[in-house]
Amino acid sequence: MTKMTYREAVCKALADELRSDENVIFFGEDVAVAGGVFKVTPGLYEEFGANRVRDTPISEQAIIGAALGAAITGLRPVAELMFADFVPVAMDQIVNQIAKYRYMSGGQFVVPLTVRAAQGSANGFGTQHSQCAESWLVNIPGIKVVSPGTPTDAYGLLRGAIRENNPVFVLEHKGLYNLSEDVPDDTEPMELGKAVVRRTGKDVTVVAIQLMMHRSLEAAEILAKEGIDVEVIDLRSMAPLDKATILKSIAKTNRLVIVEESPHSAGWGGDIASLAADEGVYWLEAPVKRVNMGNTLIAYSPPLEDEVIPNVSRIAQTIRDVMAG
Amino acid sequence: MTKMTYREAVCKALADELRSDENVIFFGEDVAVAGGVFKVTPGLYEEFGANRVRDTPISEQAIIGAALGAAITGLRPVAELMFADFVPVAMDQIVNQIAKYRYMSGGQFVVPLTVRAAQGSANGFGTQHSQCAESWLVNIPGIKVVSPGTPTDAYGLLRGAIRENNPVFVLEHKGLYNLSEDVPDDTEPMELGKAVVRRTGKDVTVVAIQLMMHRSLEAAEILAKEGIDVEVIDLRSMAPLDKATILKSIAKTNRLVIVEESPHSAGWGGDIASLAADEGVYWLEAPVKRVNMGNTLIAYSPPLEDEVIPNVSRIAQTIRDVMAG
Amino acid sequence: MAQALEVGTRQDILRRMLEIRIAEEQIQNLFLQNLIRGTTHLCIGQEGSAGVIWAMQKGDTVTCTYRGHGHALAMGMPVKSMMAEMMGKQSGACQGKGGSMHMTDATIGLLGANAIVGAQLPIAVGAALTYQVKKLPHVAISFFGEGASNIGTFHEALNMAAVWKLPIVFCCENNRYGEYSAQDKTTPVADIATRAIAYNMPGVVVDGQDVETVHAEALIALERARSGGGPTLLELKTYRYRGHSRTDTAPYRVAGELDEWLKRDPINLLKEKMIAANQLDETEFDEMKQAATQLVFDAIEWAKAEAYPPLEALYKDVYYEE
Amino acid sequence: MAQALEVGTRQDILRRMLEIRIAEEQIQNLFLQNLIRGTTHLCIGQEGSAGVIWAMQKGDTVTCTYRGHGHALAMGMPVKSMMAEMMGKQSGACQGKGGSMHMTDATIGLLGANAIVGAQLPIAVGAALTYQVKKLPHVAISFFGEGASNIGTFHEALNMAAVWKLPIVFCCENNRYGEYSAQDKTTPVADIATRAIAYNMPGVVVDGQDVETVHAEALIALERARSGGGPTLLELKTYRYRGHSRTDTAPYRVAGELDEWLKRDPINLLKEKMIAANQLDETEFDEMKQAATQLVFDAIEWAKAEAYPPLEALYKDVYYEE
Ligand SMILES: Cc1ncc(C[n+]2csc(CCOP(=O)(O)OP(=O)(O)O)c2C)c(N)n1
Ligand SMILES: Cc1ncc(C[n+]2csc(CCOP(=O)(O)OP(=O)(O)O)c2C)c(N)n1
Ligand SMILES: [Mg+2]
Ligand SMILES: [Mg+2]
Repeated sequence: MTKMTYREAVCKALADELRSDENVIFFGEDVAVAGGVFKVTPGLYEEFGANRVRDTPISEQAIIGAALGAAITGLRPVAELMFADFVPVAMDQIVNQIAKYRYMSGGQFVVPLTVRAAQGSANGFGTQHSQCAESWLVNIPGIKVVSPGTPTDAYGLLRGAIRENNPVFVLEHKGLYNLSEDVPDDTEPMELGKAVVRRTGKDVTVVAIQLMMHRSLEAAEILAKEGIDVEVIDLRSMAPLDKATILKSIAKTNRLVIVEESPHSAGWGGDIASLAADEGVYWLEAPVKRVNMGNTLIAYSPPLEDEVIPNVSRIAQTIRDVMAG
Repeated sequence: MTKMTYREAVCKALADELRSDENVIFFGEDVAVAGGVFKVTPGLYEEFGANRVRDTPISEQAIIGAALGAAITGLRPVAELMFADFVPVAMDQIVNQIAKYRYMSGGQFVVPLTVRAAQGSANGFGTQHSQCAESWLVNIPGIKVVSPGTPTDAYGLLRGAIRENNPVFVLEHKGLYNLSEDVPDDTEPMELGKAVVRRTGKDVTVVAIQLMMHRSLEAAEILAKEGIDVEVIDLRSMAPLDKATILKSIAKTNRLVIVEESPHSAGWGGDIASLAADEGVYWLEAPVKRVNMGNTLIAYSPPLEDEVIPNVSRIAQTIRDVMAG
Repeated sequence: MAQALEVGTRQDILRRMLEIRIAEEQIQNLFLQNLIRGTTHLCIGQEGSAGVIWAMQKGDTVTCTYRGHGHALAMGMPVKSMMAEMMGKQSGACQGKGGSMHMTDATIGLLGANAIVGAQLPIAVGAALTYQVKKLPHVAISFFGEGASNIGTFHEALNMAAVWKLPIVFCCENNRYGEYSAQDKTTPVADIATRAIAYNMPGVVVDGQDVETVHAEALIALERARSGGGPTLLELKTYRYRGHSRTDTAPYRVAGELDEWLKRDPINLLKEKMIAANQLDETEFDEMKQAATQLVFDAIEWAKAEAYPPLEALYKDVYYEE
Repeated sequence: MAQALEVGTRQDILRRMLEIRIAEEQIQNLFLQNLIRGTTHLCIGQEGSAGVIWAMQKGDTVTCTYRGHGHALAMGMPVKSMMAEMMGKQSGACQGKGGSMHMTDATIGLLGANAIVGAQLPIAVGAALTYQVKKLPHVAISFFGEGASNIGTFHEALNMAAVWKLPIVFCCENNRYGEYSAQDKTTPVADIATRAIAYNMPGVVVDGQDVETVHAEALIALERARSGGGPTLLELKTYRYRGHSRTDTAPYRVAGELDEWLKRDPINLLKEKMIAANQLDETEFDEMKQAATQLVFDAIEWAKAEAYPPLEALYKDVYYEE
């Protein structure tokens, strides 16, 4: 066991992969010499050198395009997009290139590339620097998307992503970088696509990730005192989706709440609700509720930002409503 | 009444708005002198001149950015993105700029701009030129999205979009450009946000748009002969969503099928299912099914393309399943 | 060296540059006290850009970046309005919704400060398009950094503006660094102005520390734009004294570089010129500085006492509603 | 004029250019017969680009566009493989999934033909990055049109390649039009090669119709890249004889322009040089043409008889699966 922060876990995963496979390279804006804007990647440049760990110009489209070109010619690139809000800047390379390259060539290429980006609201970064990217990315077959919520997962999922022979987005949450826990020293690269039940309960299923998952766990503790036994599923992988774990839980609890740190319309939570309304419809005993940003944006002003991101009390209240419903 | 094609209806809407408001301008790649790649806009350049109807360089980011800058300084621009597959090329300007400009300035600006793009599978354009854009756009509060399915709607919704004091995407379907019908001569600019029931039925609700709406109507005719009475809702407006019309129908039929011409994950259909599983949960008597592309891509090969886009028989079969379920 | 501006103008500019400098210093303090959340990007050392603003005419407009406090104040944004915005207050320039990176004030022609590198350039192109289409005598100006000259929107914006001969001035503030990267690490040309050749437009390297030179070159570019001569790419050679943002201490700086630039401080340069011309003495300068300090501190105290927006504001202005 | 290639090479190139021309003509026919769906973009008139391909070494790679049939054939894609792909057959280069716009063949170094203007440029940058990181003696080449030089990815790709001194050659085929727009309507510079200045890289205007000149200039650029000298921007001045795509009859052409260009047809130019050098006579040329025609027609007949992919193929290769 080594106690480490989510931030350190990301860096260690990168270092371990750079060490174990010389085809792994890492680049992005100010990730090398300066060790990253979020100070996530210090030391990699020093250990692995300027050839394999590179600072780039401010050119998100070229960053993703170069990762693709490198991936199909024998490297295993990890590209950083810094704030996940910059995902749209490179969106054509994501939607029309990396996701489709293997398919439209009839399987001629493997595309082993990883894109890291930091997402989520973290204390006043404003409208263009606080967004989560899952719902923009999950509608794109051909890429995988993982959203680690703990240091152990940050480590294992990033290593799993780098070893994966497909394009993977690893969305790190800015608000979790300082979270620390004991990470088992033998943590292996994790298989993508597996959710985990963070808290077992029999009354209601809550599906969430990252900061919302932690807040859901807090809400569950509060509700436990009120006699409501909440099961909290941490999806971890947004694509592929671990349908079995979700359905199994709904079959038990007959109630579902989804917590998203993003707008409502066409959010990833819609798919979970859709799954419940399809394969789980006969189990449902209450409305499926989603706690999210609604259809608004993140404002800078402290009380507005604090209000728009689902908080523990809003999550708890929704769970109570569903228990009553 | 004037018989016109969907293509002609789009052009007439543009012409009528250019005529009635000198602040309306129109630009895009080859839309002016050549009249557009899909031959949708011939004659506008000739009538309204090089100042107001412009060909642009191949610069989708600048096209959308320029539309935004023009909109906040007094014009009412209509920008064309040609294939909707190019939406991701300009995605930052869409997600982080036009959608947020009013909000993050505290309401200082109105952003009356319209973006037109042609979407959908149309006989062999391949993986990068056949996609629908709704599910990429609906997760972005701050913009509106309409998807006309008939010549009358193409006319009325585009005029409504141009008059709207918000950014609106008008997604035209390539496969419908040649569809013709009698368009009432007094068709007014339409209010955005209203669905329409294209066929009333009592057994099952089908929600669809554009080509999928037409195919759903065909499926409904087939099923009528089998004694299944299908209600077909044409959403028309993807954002805002006309929840009332959908819920009213589900309350009646107790069954819901959603047909999307796009991948499953985080598709707009998830939201409709989510709405049903929330506000409509006690009405549901069968699983909510979605007919869509699944999580795959559009291939060029004729039989593959024909298979991936939901066809009448797949839609009909799903409705039968839901009636049985 | 550019021709001297008249004394009144010199005084106005000097006063405003002092206000910018002092405001920025206090913004840094407020950030450290957590009265400003998130991030801040200071323009201390780059106040010479005010010369561009002084060359503007009524109706001209600006788009700029997160490092835009100086432009906003130079254009006339009230310090109170800025400080309230910094703290997320209802009476802020953007009703508290924008924050440090998005100082925007349509009433003074400031069409938006952008936090996506390069995104403000095509938006300014759109403003210039309006002026051309409506045959208005206005010019759009877009500020950006040398690092931004490597992103796609820069290229598309300059190209479109050149093809359409739009009334626009592209103003690169080359402060030597983009975040923590020196220009030569990310950019293969020494002068961003060189890139104008790719658009067949004039590109001019300007001493960004001499506000009168800046003013003179901006005037030429604005006049060219206004008279139908199309866009210009101006490159102001300048330097930021502080780190990129937040608490960055700029360990990546070349040793001695800051000291060299401090010798050509834009405020000092103008001050010395005025003293040499008997238009100013040290006492008057101190008074000016004192007044600027007072203005800034008063604004901060006022802003602290202002109210946050009500929670309903969260759902307001996502869309315009009739 | 470039030095003459040796006779065997001249014959090979001439033969291949004929195959390209004839294949493209037949592709147009197949499209009109609806045996090819969607769209086609022909490179008739631009066969001189084969000179770039002939300058390549084993291990070098290419990204190109929807107008990429000529590059694919020049690189050695079997005509059968191409024709089957055109018709969406399982035995096509991309198992029928790509179609006319995406002729791709990793085995010959053709890393992809792209239908998003400009997207192929950063992808080639990535290939060049691999060669540099792994210290391989290969060069990446990216073809694009003059219209593509206005899009953001062009700028970012050239800049990144220049900063990192990557082994890459950017090859602009300037065929005067982007879709229906003449270059001067969308682009403020006459020579795209001028834009190399913005990246401090060599930019060379090349007579694209003389395949030997193209070859010679490409050799220099490839050698520069291979030896660590970094990227080059080549601009081949050329012309497309057909419309942009599908059934476009190119009514926007400047009158007389096509006739002028026809006088400098790349196939004819090489043929005449060879005849002048007593390396070819009309009979031999006709035989060559006949053989090329036969090859193309045989491939088409073969492809027509090939099977479509099974429906399961729809879900295959969305992801790599172990
Ligand atoms: C598209 C995008 N990429 C990256 C960033 C992160 N970022 C913020 S400022 C900055 C450096 C910009 O440098 P420059 O253009 O020189 O402007 P300066 O900050 O020096 O004024 C970067 C990379 C961003 N905000 N947007
Ligand atoms: C991003 C993007 N924008 C627009 C298009 C539509 N389009 C296809 S080809 C083309 C013209 C390209 O011109 P050029 O680069 O000169 O290449 P050429 O076709 O002449 O070979 C355009 C605009 C596209 N495919 N991708
Ligand atoms: Mg800078
Ligand atoms: Mg061209």
